[in-house]
Amino acid sequence: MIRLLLAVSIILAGSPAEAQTDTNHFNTDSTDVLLADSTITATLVLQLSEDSTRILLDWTLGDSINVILERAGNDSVFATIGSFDPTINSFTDSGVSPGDWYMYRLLNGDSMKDLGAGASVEVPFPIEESRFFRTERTNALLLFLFYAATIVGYISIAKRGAQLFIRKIAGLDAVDEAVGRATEMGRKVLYIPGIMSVDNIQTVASMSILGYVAGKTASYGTNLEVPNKDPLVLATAREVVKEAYLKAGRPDYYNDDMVNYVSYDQFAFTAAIQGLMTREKPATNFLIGSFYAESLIMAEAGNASGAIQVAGTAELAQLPFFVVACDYTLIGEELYAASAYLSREPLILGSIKGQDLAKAVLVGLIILGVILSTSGQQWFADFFIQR
Amino acid sequence: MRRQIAVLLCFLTGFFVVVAFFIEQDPIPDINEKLDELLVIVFAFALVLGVVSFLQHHSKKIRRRDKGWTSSVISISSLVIMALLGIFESSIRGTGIIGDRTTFDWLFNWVFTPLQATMFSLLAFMIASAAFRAFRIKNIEAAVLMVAAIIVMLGRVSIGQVIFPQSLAISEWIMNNPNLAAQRGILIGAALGAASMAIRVILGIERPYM
Amino acid sequence: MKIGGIDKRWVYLLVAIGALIPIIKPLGLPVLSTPAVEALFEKIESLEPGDVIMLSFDYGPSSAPELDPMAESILRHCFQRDISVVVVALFPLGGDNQAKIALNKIVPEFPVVEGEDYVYLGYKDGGLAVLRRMAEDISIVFPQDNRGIPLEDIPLMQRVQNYSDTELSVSLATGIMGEWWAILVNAQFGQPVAVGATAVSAPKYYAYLKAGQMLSLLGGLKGAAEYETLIGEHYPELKERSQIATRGMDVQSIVHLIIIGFIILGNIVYLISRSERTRAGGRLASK
Amino acid sequence: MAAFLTLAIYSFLYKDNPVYRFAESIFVGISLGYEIGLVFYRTIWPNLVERLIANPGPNWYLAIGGILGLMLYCRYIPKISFLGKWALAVYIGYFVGVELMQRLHGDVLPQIKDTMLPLNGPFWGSLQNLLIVVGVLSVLIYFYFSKPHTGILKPISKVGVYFIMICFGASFGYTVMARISLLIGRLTFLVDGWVRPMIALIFGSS
Repeated sequence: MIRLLLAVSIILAGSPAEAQTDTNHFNTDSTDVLLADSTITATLVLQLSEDSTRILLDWTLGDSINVILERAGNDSVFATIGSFDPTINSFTDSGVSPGDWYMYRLLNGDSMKDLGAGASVEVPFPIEESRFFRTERTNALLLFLFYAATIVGYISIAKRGAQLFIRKIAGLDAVDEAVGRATEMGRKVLYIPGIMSVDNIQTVASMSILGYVAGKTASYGTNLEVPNKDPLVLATAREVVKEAYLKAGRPDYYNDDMVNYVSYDQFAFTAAIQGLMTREKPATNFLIGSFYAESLIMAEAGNASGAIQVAGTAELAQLPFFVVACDYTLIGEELYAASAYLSREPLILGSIKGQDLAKAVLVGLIILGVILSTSGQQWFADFFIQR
Repeated sequence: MRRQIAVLLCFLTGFFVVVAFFIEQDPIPDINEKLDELLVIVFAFALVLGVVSFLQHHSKKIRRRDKGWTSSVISISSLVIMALLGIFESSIRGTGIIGDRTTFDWLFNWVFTPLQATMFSLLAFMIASAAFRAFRIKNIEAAVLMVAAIIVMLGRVSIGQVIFPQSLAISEWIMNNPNLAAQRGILIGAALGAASMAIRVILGIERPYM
Repeated sequence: MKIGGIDKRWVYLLVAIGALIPIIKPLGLPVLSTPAVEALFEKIESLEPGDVIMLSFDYGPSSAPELDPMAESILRHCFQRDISVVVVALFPLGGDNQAKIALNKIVPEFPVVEGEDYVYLGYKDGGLAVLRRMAEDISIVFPQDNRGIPLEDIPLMQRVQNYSDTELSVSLATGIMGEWWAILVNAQFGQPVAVGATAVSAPKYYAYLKAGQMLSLLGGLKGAAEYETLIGEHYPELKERSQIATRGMDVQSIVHLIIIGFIILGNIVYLISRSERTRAGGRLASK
Repeated sequence: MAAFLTLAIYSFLYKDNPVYRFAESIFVGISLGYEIGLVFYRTIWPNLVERLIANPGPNWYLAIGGILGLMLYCRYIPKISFLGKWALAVYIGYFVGVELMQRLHGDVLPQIKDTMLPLNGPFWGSLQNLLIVVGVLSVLIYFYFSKPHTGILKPISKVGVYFIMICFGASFGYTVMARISLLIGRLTFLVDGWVRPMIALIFGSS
């Protein structure tokens, strides 16, 4: 990250040609690291070879002295890479690797004082002409193929009518009960699909759950309101709710205003929801999707208004707040399994089964990795992160 | 038929992105980039849907003289004022820097920003009432939750270190060990769940767009 | 609205009072200073009157509550000891404004003259490239100061050409900018660098402090409060004014204690009501 | 004005009231109005209109974005309302694909790698590593859906629950400080920017 920014800022600073080389002369009389020698002027010029495999260094000195060339890498720790007598004034460093950042400086070879000449460069990745496959993503490809295969495999098993078990998830058992409660009390059900757009997969999962909840409110004839922060979620939620009402045979109960728009600002949205929960006192609040700081404000307002609250998110930082302020909370993976659990659709259940199998294999891989790391075999773990 | 086309479109774009993740050969990265750019525009168009819904929602309340309809009048008028100022007067058109010259800037600096900050700061109160209500030793799990919270809270402030000198060290240890492990576990699980969800959507088993 | 027999508005009220009291009148709860902060204080103590330091505003309004108090304390410390300050701003989203706010507040407190005791060079875009150029010649980056006066006409800048003419650089930074000072200005040019960081980024910076690439690290409100305490101990005449972070830490301590107190109280109420219910022969409460 | 709005929001803590409702309504309207200008001048204008006018040749593809955007409006016309679903299908399909690979490549692989910790170092360090490994595995097993949590799974997932509870408690406690900082910011604004000047005004400046 640091290096990336470095590269960017160097490029910002000048033309691409300048971006590759950079020279500095400076004199310092107070340094922590080394005493500086300001009596001799020195300049160091750095040039990157065209194929980005070597760095060519040239220096000029105001006096005939021996010099020591030092290099530092990404860790900024300098180490000597050569010492030279006054007849030599250049050096080619071929031990550089692409993507790394290098700094060079010259020291007076006799007094070991810093001559105040330094230069640095980030070695770019060589541009390969026709690279088809990103080999560094082999691990991701293997994981993807394996994962997709187990899921698709179990889906086809499910298609053939195998009975699939799914364990109890408390938050999801509560959905029917919560909608039923609203019906009895004659109050509305509030469904808040988070604050992120449909480009966030938590929102997509939330749309699935909304479809189920809307189906319930349609068949019970309960009021449903879905206020939105994101306009694309508004569009999506309308399709989902409308479809659910259609399927439940109650298209007459649906109107566009059930799914309405509040504001694009996170806290304006929060202020409106807080007010709505307090004034209209919905019997049931669903807070399902991607939430940030507003999670606790909304959940507390809902709690104060006496609603049953079912929350669900995969945002780690917000989970504690939902857990303390809501009656039921879907934690991370449970959010994504909800559509399977609620719909009991065999195909979706199949994918959950496949997911679990993959998880078991990953647990095995972690244990294997721990054993191998313990016995000094780091290559196995390293395979999981490649650059 | 229309439905199948929607499912097909979803499958094609989703599958394309997965392929594009691995392939560096043109024109795939190029198409991917262009898709990304043009979808930003789709997003911008959606805002009109939001504004229309907003106006409908509030004008309905005003028409029916619903409870609190005056609030709807205020909402609509402040929307119109800010939108007009934003389009004709605003600094976001030019430099993009909110200054202190125009009415738009004034509304931004003295109405919008303080409202945001104040709403955000309500959390300090909410966190106190939530802690007070929820942290009850109902069972061992709840007790574990509470003890972890109290230790970490003590570890964060200087007076906590006066009351309980080890709190800083213990809270750092909690953050870096059991907390890290659980976060990692939740993260891996959630990532797998998300990926499985994504596969279902791409395959058309779940269709959250209809 | 009621929790365990107590209206939760009492909780709100106590939190509000707990936060307001220290803001109105600081309590001066103990703030123990740490070596990481003492290092900067002692460095400035060790300078001679007339020495120059550079102070860079590398943050915006969102980090202001944590970093403003540091800026104010450091400026006070320098002005008190007749140390000259070259102020720059490198953060694009509001660095300029923060620098002006701090200078407008602190300068009137001391008999200092702009251009002689301090100078504000304004904001410059370009991040690392700017840091690099200033090692050669500050006037390449900032040809004139914030008032539009060319640097060669400013007495203070006649003494300062680049880092080597200053004794220390202090960066009050948000995000990555503090790292830039460490890996570039310190590592490459050998300039002593101290960094004031937000509480969020401070842990990341400890590695630089350990490696010696940062002379000192002030982390968040606590770091600022430590610096204020050090100033208050050495210069009692400044103590009254240097209280912003200290009272912030007072608020933190008090409100944390209030919350913990409420948790304990809540449990006592809960346990009593549960034992009463058990005695009455009821089922163990479960919800 | 800012002080009044700040107090208006805080008044909600006592109870819902017309002043809060007023602040809420203004907030909602202004924020959405601001967004309209922002989206127009930051997205529609520079990313679509300007680029199409200036250089339609290489930028033709941006028009597809515009067309997909317009398709969203088709839902107002019953006959072609299905076109809106098509636009959403493309949008969701794309980002679901992005998330799929991001989660697998960016979350699963590195987190798994980081959990493969050696257990043969110094005693204390190894013990901490073991704790992390046990924590990650037990939490993963807690999320196992397709088997009832009986037999060996029961105690393991129970351990997972304890880890999750420590995590939630610690994260909660850790966040308190940041939230109070926000409150300090607002109260300092009120006291220093408003209350103190008022007192000075009334009782004469000191």
